[in-house]
Amino acid sequence: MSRNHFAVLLFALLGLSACTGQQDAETPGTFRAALLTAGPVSDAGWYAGAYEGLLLLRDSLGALVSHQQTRTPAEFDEAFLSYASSGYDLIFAHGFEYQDAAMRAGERFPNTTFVVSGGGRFADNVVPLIFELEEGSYLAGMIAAGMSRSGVVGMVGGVAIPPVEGTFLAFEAGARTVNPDVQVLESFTGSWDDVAAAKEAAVAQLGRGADVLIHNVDAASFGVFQAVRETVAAGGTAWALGMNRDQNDVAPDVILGSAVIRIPESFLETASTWQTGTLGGRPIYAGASEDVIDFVLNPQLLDVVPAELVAEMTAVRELIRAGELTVPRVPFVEGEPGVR
Amino acid sequence: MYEHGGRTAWVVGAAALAATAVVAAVLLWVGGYDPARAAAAMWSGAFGTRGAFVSVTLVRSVPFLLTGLAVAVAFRAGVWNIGAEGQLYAGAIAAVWVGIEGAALPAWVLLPAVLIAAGLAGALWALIPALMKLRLGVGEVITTILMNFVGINFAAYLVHGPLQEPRGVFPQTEQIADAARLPALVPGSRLHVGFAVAVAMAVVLAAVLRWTRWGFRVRAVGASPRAAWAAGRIDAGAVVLATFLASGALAGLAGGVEIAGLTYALYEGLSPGWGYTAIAVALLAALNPVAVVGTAILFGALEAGAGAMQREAGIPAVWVVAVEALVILAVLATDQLMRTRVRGAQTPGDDEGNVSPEPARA
Amino acid sequence: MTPVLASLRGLVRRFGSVTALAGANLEVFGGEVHGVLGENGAGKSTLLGVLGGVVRPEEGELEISGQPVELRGPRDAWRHGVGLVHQHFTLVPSLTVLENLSLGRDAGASGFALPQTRVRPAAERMMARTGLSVPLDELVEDLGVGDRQRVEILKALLREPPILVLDEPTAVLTPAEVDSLFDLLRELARQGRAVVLVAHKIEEVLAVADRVTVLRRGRTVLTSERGGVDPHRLVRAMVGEDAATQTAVGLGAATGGVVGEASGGLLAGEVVATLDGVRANRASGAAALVDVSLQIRRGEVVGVAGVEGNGQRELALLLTGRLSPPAGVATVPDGVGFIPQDRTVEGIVGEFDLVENMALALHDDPDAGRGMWLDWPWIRQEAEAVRSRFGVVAPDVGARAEGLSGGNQQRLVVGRELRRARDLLVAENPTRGLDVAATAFVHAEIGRITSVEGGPGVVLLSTDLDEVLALSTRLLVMTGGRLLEVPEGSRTREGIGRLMLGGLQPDV
Amino acid sequence: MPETDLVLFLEAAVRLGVPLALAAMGEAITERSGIINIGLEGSIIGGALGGALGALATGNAAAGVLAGAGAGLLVAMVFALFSIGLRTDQIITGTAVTLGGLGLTGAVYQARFGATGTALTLPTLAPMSVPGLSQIPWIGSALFDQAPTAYLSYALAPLLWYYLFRTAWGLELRAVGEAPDAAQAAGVRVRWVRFWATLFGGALAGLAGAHLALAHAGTFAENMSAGRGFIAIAVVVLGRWNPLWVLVAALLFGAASALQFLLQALGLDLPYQLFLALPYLLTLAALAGWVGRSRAPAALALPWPKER
Repeated sequence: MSRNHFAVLLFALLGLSACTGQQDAETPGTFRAALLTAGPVSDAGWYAGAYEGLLLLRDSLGALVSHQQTRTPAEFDEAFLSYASSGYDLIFAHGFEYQDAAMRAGERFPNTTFVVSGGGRFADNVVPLIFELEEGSYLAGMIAAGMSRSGVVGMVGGVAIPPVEGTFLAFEAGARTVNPDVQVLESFTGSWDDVAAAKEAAVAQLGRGADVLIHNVDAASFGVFQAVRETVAAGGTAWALGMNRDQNDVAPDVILGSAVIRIPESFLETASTWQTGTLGGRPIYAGASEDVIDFVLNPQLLDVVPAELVAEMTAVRELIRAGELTVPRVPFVEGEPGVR
Repeated sequence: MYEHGGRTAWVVGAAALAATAVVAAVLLWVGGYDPARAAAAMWSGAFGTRGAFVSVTLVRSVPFLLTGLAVAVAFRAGVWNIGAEGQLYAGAIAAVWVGIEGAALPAWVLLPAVLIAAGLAGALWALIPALMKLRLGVGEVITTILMNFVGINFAAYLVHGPLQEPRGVFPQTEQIADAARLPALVPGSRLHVGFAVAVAMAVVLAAVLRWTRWGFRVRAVGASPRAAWAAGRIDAGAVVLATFLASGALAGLAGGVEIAGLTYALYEGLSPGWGYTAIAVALLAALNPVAVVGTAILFGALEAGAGAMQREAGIPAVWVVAVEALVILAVLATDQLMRTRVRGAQTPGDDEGNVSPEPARA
Repeated sequence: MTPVLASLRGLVRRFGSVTALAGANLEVFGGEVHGVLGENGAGKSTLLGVLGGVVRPEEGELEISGQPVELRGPRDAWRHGVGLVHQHFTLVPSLTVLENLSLGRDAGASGFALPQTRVRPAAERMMARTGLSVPLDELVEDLGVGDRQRVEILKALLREPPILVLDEPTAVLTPAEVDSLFDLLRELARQGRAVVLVAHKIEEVLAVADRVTVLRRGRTVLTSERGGVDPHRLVRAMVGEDAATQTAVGLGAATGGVVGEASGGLLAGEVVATLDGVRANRASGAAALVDVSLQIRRGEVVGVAGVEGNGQRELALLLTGRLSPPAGVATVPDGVGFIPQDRTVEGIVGEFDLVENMALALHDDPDAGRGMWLDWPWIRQEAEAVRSRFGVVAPDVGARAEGLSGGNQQRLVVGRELRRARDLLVAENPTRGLDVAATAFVHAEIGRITSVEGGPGVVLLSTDLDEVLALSTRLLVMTGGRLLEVPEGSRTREGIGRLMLGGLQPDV
Repeated sequence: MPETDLVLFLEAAVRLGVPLALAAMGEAITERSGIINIGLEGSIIGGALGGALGALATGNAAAGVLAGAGAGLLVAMVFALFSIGLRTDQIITGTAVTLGGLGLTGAVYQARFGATGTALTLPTLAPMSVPGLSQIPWIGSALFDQAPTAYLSYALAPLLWYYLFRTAWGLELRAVGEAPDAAQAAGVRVRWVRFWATLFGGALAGLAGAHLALAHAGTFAENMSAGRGFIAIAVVVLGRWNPLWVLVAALLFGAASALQFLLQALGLDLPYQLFLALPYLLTLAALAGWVGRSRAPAALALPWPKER
């Protein structure tokens, strides 16, 4: 019986490969870059930014690029191995979860460089790329507290991973600079794509009096905006804030502004550094000073935000850019203060 | 048990597969991708090189194999354990806990302890639906599915809470001790001893089912609970309980082997649903443990090929998933058509043309 | 002459290597009851299946009311006016009797109507008219075999089909019910309908049929007016001229006579099983056995007669140790053989081969292996022994049991259980559905084991009065969950029948 | 709990329960015919995408809902053709259909809106307030100030109950699921009944998906069905294959989900993963408590006819 199933399998694969074509001939000297994501790149958010970065490497640096979406931790090693052993030079692993596997792969493939977004460990060829989105969400917190009439603001997250917890921590800190008594609600839905759950989490917070909501639920963020929109439609007052990318045009009627990561530009910068041979041995911090992180106000709603609040926020942004203000974040990179 | 064979069966099978290949190719072509490159990538990723086969296909087959065995043994006894996924998580949790806490122990103690703990935890996870079935009469199909969700969320809770790595930042556990890791089976490859363990389990299970009194009782209860009770004086409850626990242990072992052989730490989303795919693995193998080895490798190859389709042919994950679904449907249809043709020619019924009823499944 | 309502000519149908029909013919007139006789495997049920749309013939023609038709399913058959009462039950166990009676009736035409409200009065009228009484609101799964058979017959009668086909309807009915069913069939015939009746018992067929058709090996070998045949001619037609003399012994049982003398004169041996003040309940909680006491000794055949569902089942389960009594004491031996009444469900595992079915009885036998391991070669020998000694017709012991004919399945079960019955054999309707030769064989085996020194005691629970009368050394009647001893003077069909009527309602 | 919190909680419970109710009532009908459609998730996500595309194309949310039902039906048809037509194993077929549904919707979405996706704004079905009833204290707004799809689910429960238990068609359906051979012998077209029951279940699952996209979220995202197909299958059991109880069970499930959001918003610092497990634990407890010995249709998941 098993023999026959094997035969079925062989049949299937032979059938598929009957009209096999050849792979692209390798152009010698071409630089190869790969991207690993743990979620779909069609999320119009965190992973989409990385994919755009990969395409930017292709278009700007002429890199040969490839992408794989992994589904389980067991695939991490396999993907690294496959890419590294087929000659990829630079592998972007877009998520902290890749770090252990990247360290193992780094040891095995010294000629390949591994960049782990949000990673916490590093080696000569393993580089954590730390997006300091906290700086953007700190500014978002200021706007939130300034715009809140109720003194209650809310945060809706997908899964409580360090990048999310960090942005929420900074959001709360930013809010307190404007209103020390502000009350901050926090909910997690356990999912990055369950829009309905994100909406219900937002509705529950709105019901508790929150009137400005920020999210970090990636593809499900629309649920938060929808909840705010419905509140407004029902005669209430509420605002939302975008995260990860400039979401101001997603719901231009309710989004005051967005905390933005310019992932593509950051990838390009990292790749350029790699080409100069100076990448490695230390983490890369990509924040406001590197112009990777920003907070972008929604031009369509500029008139509803008090000018003083905008001015205050802009001033703090300049301080952060200048490195004169350190935004609180969850430290997680080896060697950082507070990390064992 | 059924038999394949005959020329018609092959013609039917080839036709079904050809049709699927055409459908898949057209789909990819409509989507703007090169079907030939996709097929080539799929082949090379699964079988193209020794490295691909050993380090990817076989490695991927291990969780399918162990969970497939778990499902096969349960289904053989008429226990519809859809809960391999949750039991796998339970095993992974136990394995990682023992693997970290037992760091002081030598490998020859720690490694078996890790695997045994995983098996026990899986069995324990299965005990709840087993008792609900036997004591309260609640069908196991639904309780095991529910236990899956509980297990997945419980693992998520643990990696955010009690078992989180010492820095308390990343939602994952600490890595298990070196002594708790499964060594490589083929030097220089990623294939770990877990594969050998899994194959050994398949052989043991096949032998138990065929040659032991307990295995016979399992088969009898699964084939006809009424006859097992009336003619065999078999205590179906005891058989169901033991089989349920054995099934849970195998699924738990799958989680333990995944931790000790590959990931070395527990993460959220450790399994992409192996426990569900395992049902397909087991049923395609007609619940025969030795055949499960083959179907598990088939699914391993499918997954390996799917990864390569993304990497080498630039086909997005969503397309790859759709093609995977098509391949499963094709294999299913082929398998079914072969059985039908062959059986159709031999169907005896009784001499009155009547066919005896089959025991209910759910 | 009355019109030909159905005509089947030259039918051929094979199931794998088995040829069920090899050119069978049947012609049925309006206004007649037509009996169909044949050995097990002669093709009776297949022939009826063709008429009922269940079986599609490979060759041959089928005409109904003079029109050639092709029946693609039971639905087509109903549409052409053929109502088939199956031999195996085609009821939905989890539905009520009324729902089963309503099923498929007027299907589609009035889908959103409340069918039950219209069917109930019709069902009640039909019950009154036929004397077949069933509880309309109980679930079929809670009914005994007899009630289920009544539901099957009612289901077909309710649709008042021009052609009514009944496949062995009488096996589980009481004598009185058989009589009233036959009265009804004759009345239906008088109305111009055609009734086709399959039975094993020649006397039954002769009692009701106007004409008789005999099948042998898939062929029609005889069709005759009732007046033109006698039982011996029919038997010869059924089994073939050569075999007729050999099975003459079986004829007695088949025609209701008594085979030889029951071995009642033998001294019964030691007590092997004792029930003392035993009670038992059904799954529903109703009392099934009320204060039953019984002793069984080696060498005796204790016959238990009674209408289905009066506690026989529970008695059998108690005696075989498959049920422990909630009250009272049951002492039963280890070496118990059990011939359950529904062999396809309880006696064998269809998808197992003969060896594995043998192992069903032997898997916990110390001889069948060492420690946890099973000794398959030894079990295979045992299976071979049963196959050859009991004449189980199968290609080899590796054949799946579901491929055997009913009679051969029963031989397998009987052979296996006789081997196991060192102390006690409990048999529930062991010959139900068996043909003449197989019945004779089972009867002979029961007689053989009880006449051997140190042989087991036998408890024979049967609804077939002739069988109990013929075989028992001690005769009991089970009614309303109680066991009644049959006095010596009442050992007749009528006497037992009176005792059986003593308590038809076991649920108190 | 203050009154507003309770009202908000009940509203959320109904909103979260309605898609489950729609999908589970359809699956209850499918399962009553003896077919277990694990591919329900595929129908839901198909309905969500179909609904989104339909609404975008017509600019009309109601037309989108119809398109969603149609898409769910199409996905179920694939399942039916394989499992009923070819008699393939229902569990594997359903698994493959779920995979294929999730994959193909993603592929179509990316083909239509670009590889990196877009935050899609869809025309939505506005809640309709039922005059009078929505003024009932506590439960009024929760039950009677909802999207039209919610009222559809309230209406379907008694209708389907009547169909199942009071009509000849329903009797046939149940007979087919319990004993297909017996049903066939009584003249019922078993495969026909099963085919339509499966398509009906798919259409309702598609409605559930369309509800998610058009009445709840106002957008489409890949995988937005988020396992609701599997939960719906659990709801069917919890509701004992009876549409009325299925509706109640779905609302209870919705309540259990709503509870976690309420408790989080109340600021209770409990691990949210445990809240996520709450609906499943409650269902387990309910099964242990009262569903107990209720039985699945006897022929569920068995290919028919057994031999061919």
